[in-house]
Amino acid sequence: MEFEFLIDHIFHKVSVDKTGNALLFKEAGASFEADIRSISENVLSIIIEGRSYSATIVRDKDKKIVFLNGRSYIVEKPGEGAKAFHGGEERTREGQLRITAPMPGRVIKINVAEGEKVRKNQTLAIVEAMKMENEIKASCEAVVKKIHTSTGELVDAEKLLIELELEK
Amino acid sequence: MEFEFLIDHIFHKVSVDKTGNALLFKEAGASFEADIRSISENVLSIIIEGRSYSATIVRDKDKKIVFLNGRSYIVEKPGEGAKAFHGGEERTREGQLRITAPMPGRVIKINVAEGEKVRKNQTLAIVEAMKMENEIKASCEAVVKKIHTSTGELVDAEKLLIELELEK
Amino acid sequence: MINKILIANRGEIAVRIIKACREMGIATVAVYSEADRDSLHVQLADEAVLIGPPPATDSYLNMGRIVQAAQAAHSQAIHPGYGFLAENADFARLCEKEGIIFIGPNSNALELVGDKVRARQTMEKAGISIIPGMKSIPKSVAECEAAARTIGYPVIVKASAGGGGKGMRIVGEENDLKPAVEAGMREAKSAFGDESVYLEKYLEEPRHVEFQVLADNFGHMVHLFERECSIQRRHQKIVEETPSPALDDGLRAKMGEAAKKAMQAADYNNAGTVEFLLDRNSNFYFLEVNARLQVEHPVTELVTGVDLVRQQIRIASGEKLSMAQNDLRQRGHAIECRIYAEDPANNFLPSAGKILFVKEPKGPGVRHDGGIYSGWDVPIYYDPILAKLIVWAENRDLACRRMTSALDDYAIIGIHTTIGFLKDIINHPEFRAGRTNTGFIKRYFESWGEKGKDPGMLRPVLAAAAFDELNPAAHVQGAESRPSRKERFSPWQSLGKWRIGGI
Amino acid sequence: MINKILIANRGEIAVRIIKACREMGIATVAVYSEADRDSLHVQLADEAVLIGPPPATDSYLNMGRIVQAAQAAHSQAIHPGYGFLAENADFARLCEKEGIIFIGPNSNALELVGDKVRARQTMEKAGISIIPGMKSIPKSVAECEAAARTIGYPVIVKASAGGGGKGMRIVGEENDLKPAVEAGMREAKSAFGDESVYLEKYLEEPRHVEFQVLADNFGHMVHLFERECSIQRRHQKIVEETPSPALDDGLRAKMGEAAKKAMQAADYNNAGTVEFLLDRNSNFYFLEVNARLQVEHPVTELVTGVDLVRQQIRIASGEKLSMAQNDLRQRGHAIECRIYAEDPANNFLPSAGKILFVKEPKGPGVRHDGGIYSGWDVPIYYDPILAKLIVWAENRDLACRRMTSALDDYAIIGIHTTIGFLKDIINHPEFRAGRTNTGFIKRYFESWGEKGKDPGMLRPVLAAAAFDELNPAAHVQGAESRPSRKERFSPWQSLGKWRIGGI
Repeated sequence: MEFEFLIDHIFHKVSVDKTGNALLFKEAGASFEADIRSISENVLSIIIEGRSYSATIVRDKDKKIVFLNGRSYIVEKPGEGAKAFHGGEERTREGQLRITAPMPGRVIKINVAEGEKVRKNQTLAIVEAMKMENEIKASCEAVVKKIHTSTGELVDAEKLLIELELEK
Repeated sequence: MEFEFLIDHIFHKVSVDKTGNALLFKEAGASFEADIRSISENVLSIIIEGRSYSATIVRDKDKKIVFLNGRSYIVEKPGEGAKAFHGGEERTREGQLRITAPMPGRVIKINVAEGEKVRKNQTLAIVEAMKMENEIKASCEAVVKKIHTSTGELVDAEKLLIELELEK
Repeated sequence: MINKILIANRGEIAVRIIKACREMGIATVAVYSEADRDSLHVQLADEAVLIGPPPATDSYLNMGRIVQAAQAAHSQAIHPGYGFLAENADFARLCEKEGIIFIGPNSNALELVGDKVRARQTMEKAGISIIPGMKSIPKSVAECEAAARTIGYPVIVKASAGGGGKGMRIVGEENDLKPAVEAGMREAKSAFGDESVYLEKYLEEPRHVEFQVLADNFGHMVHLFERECSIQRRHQKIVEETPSPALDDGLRAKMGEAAKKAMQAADYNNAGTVEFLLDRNSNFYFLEVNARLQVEHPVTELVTGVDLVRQQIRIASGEKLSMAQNDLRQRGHAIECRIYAEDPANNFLPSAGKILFVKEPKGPGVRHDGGIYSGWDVPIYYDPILAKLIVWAENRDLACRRMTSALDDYAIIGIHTTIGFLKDIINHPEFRAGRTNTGFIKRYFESWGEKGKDPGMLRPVLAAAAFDELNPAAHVQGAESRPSRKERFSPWQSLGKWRIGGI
Repeated sequence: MINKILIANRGEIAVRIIKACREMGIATVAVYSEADRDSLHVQLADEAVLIGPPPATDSYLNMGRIVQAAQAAHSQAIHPGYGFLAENADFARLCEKEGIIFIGPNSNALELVGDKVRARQTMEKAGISIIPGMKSIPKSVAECEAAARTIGYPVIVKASAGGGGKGMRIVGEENDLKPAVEAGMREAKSAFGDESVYLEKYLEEPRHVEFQVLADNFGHMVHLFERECSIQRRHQKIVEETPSPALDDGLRAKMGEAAKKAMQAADYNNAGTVEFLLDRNSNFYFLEVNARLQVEHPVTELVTGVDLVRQQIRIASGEKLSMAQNDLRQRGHAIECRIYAEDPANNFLPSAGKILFVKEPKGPGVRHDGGIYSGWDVPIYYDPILAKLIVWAENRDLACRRMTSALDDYAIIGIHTTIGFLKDIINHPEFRAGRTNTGFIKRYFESWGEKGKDPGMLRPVLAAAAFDELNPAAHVQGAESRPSRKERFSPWQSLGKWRIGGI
């Protein structure tokens, strides 16, 4: 049986076979035996060459998160690799900047008007979440093309807030 | 919707209906509203008339165990109520006593032989589990009819060990 | 004796107070907003009362609703926790008026120390050194500008009410003053319901050392030694410890006496903390009084063996302080790490959302004060603190090792948290050497990213992933079912169907 | 310094030792029998070695396999925990011979105190009062009968090796002596690999008070005060606490000095405990030395602030004791409850099987040392101890309240445990008054049944049951799937199928 995984975005191909009381894994030309037990829905006990690992595994939509020795590893299938989008801004081909909400929150102030020129690092809007204000800034000089939100609105992460047009 | 339950072997019939944001329960002529949330697979948060309860619920084959405020409650469906069998002895109609293992363990000594007369409280056999010896005793005078086990055998709970025949 | 307490708070601190009450045989009433029906404090309290919609101003800051809930439930007392109404003198006064015991200082003391400007005046009069700054609340931005010129930049904007870094802004030059004052006012308003701010000289890289004080209603007072809280980000404490590596017994005694003097000057009762800034030459300046139970109270509890919540309740019940200053000793070392729902690799953006899985650290000397669980949806409306991990050990080095080990065991999956960041702080050589100050994070952790992963872990990770794929059951129980779990658990759909079927 | 330790044990104590090692930066090697592949200690150690089939005689008591495992893993030291080989002088000697550090006393001291008969002789010579009894191991039952007649009934049969109530039998009259001696020998053989037993006068209803001692390899020794362990069932301790309600400072100092004198007489090093019986007139008698870390060590740790496992490792590494007797103080009160897999309502029958669900208590002052988890199958082969619940609080009354609250929070579903029984002990008026002795359980808890349930809970239980029925998902995830979970998680079936399908 063969599997292909992206582990923290790096491609790995592994084959698995039964051998004695363990599983035989082959990856990148090397092979190793693992004695694996399902301890609970979220915990696996793995012994490889006498070393013991307790892995916590959590399944989320299109990926698995494996927590091991204080670190999380993201396991995805090739092709399904979702982009890690944190919100912010996105530059389109047409020379526009789409400013989106970086996290779920409430728009508490819009500092600019449509048609207004903005300079680099100027604060465009303020989004509050968990009692902290977060300033949304322009990354370069531009003109405010359209405002897609209003003061007081509850927004989700990645919600389009403001469109800017770059100076040509 | 109506449900019938045995709670710790006592019969209860309850009807459930939706009311506003809660569920309306009717039982034994009285009714109460409960605001119930599923917190996880095993935990329910229940608010009844302002009182808050955190119930742990575990499903086992034919019953549910509800753990609440330091106590467990066994919930069964009428008719399915499994007997709480702890092993021990069972008197048959034919005047025989069936001595069974009280728990899983290992038979470490058989103190009697077939055909032997035994007195009340005489030790018939010793079963060891978890490093403790447990003496299996006769509850009355009888004759050993048949021994169904041997020294060293690993036995499950309720395994027949010895048959006795009552003195007539 | 009090036999029922309403806890006017949420999250880990509400859970902490509920546990203390339970052990004292006191019934508890939780209050909750519509965003908190599933929160842990609601589950653990004996009673629970819905007090309003999600925004704190409509719920946890709504004095009328809270007092009404206390009266309806026949609570003799309200514990305000920290934040929200904890340092609101109007609320304390309202409780006093309604005959409800407010578990905290009397409203006069609260008003005095809660007004940071008046507090500074009082302390200066009592002979305690204070940091140069404004001595009254400014009426206008222009007034701030004038004061800032006198004090000299950099200055710091501070909310007169409350604490916890909310409303604070450091300003290096006059151009930035107006927006900073305005932002500070908005944050202060939203956090404490009071928009007053003032300016103070900004001291660079001092240590933040505070003293815990307990005072009963009969004039008896003790201090429970210091907490060093220098590890701060945006004026928010994130790691606290006691004893402070910067104090020797002489300085400790001197600062402890100053703390008690400050509290006496304010006619203070119940639990409170006197915050000082300590410079490199062991000069210390009064900063402010935190007139409440503090987030970091557990480190003091572990080192002194005194349960501060219990003491608060005893004092509020009118009992005399049962300990004298000489009875108190520091034993061993305790460290607290605050676990926030923030993304430390992405400018500490708040990270609300569903916690898919929590694995809490445990073991000897490990304490976890938390308000979280697997499956809980962290709301966007409140402070991002999720939990506190506190360790005690025989000395500072062992406490650091225990903390590292506990952080390694701590998994919160589904949202971003500060766990990895905290681990790197605890293991930083300057932290391990005890050389901490309020500039520590800015200096060493300005742009933080998670360290490279251990390549030795690739094999077990691959093995775990493949094994999980081999196991079809995992997919039924996990992935696909999870997003819709809540819906599937809802009885409405089912009930709907049955009613159509007719019963 | 030691950098890798093999733990020759299982269950909660192996887990406890692994945690201590991790914090000290020491790698750990677990050993396990075929019945323990899924046990917690195997999951938590850095390395794990299978040492044999389930019966302890073939695995955890197999000295050769254990030493071999230590050598193969390059462990410099072995920690034996308690039970199994912990007090086996042959094993300590084998380790010494193979150049492996045995974390415990030197083999000569171990042999002396481990042989309870020789130990009694030594203590008598050193001027410590002992209980009347046999002064050599009997060669025959006849010899026992003669000795019992001299001592006078009731007598107690005791295993010369080991402790923990294994092999003990009280005998009231001569008719019962032979079977009791034989049963004691069998149990002793199976528990410690040594069938020697002897007789002692049975004192009625004394208190069991023991003193913890630490001694380094350079003749420095301290005691860490007492533990009161009078609450016993069949000579098995089930509740332990410190300080003892029976000692005042004078008696405490006197017994502490006697304990140190006893250990000096035995030329003892590392951690050990001197057990005394204390009668109503404050006379105390040497009972025996427990030459190991004890099950109840956590109460001492919580009250003195000393980590005993760490001290054991330091001493074994050749470090000097870093504390003097005068540095040690008792602070507050600690209680431990042992959680056994036994059915207290049914003559304490062992209760092996699958634990369907565990909810561990937690909170400030609550420590849980456990080797269990939801879904674990408790094997029939070993001691029924599942976990220990330990609380610390400012005084005894608060510790009792905290323990009650923690026991109320503690759910182990699927097997029988002693939780409900322990709750009733802690809340018994005689226990609360501190009037405990070794006859306590027999006197007040001879036939115990769970108390009536709270009728106020009927509504929430009904609501929970009905809600669960309304939710079809629960059944997919729970009931039907559970018994077959392990099978479904097994990769063999799946692999089989794929291989048939051809890859």
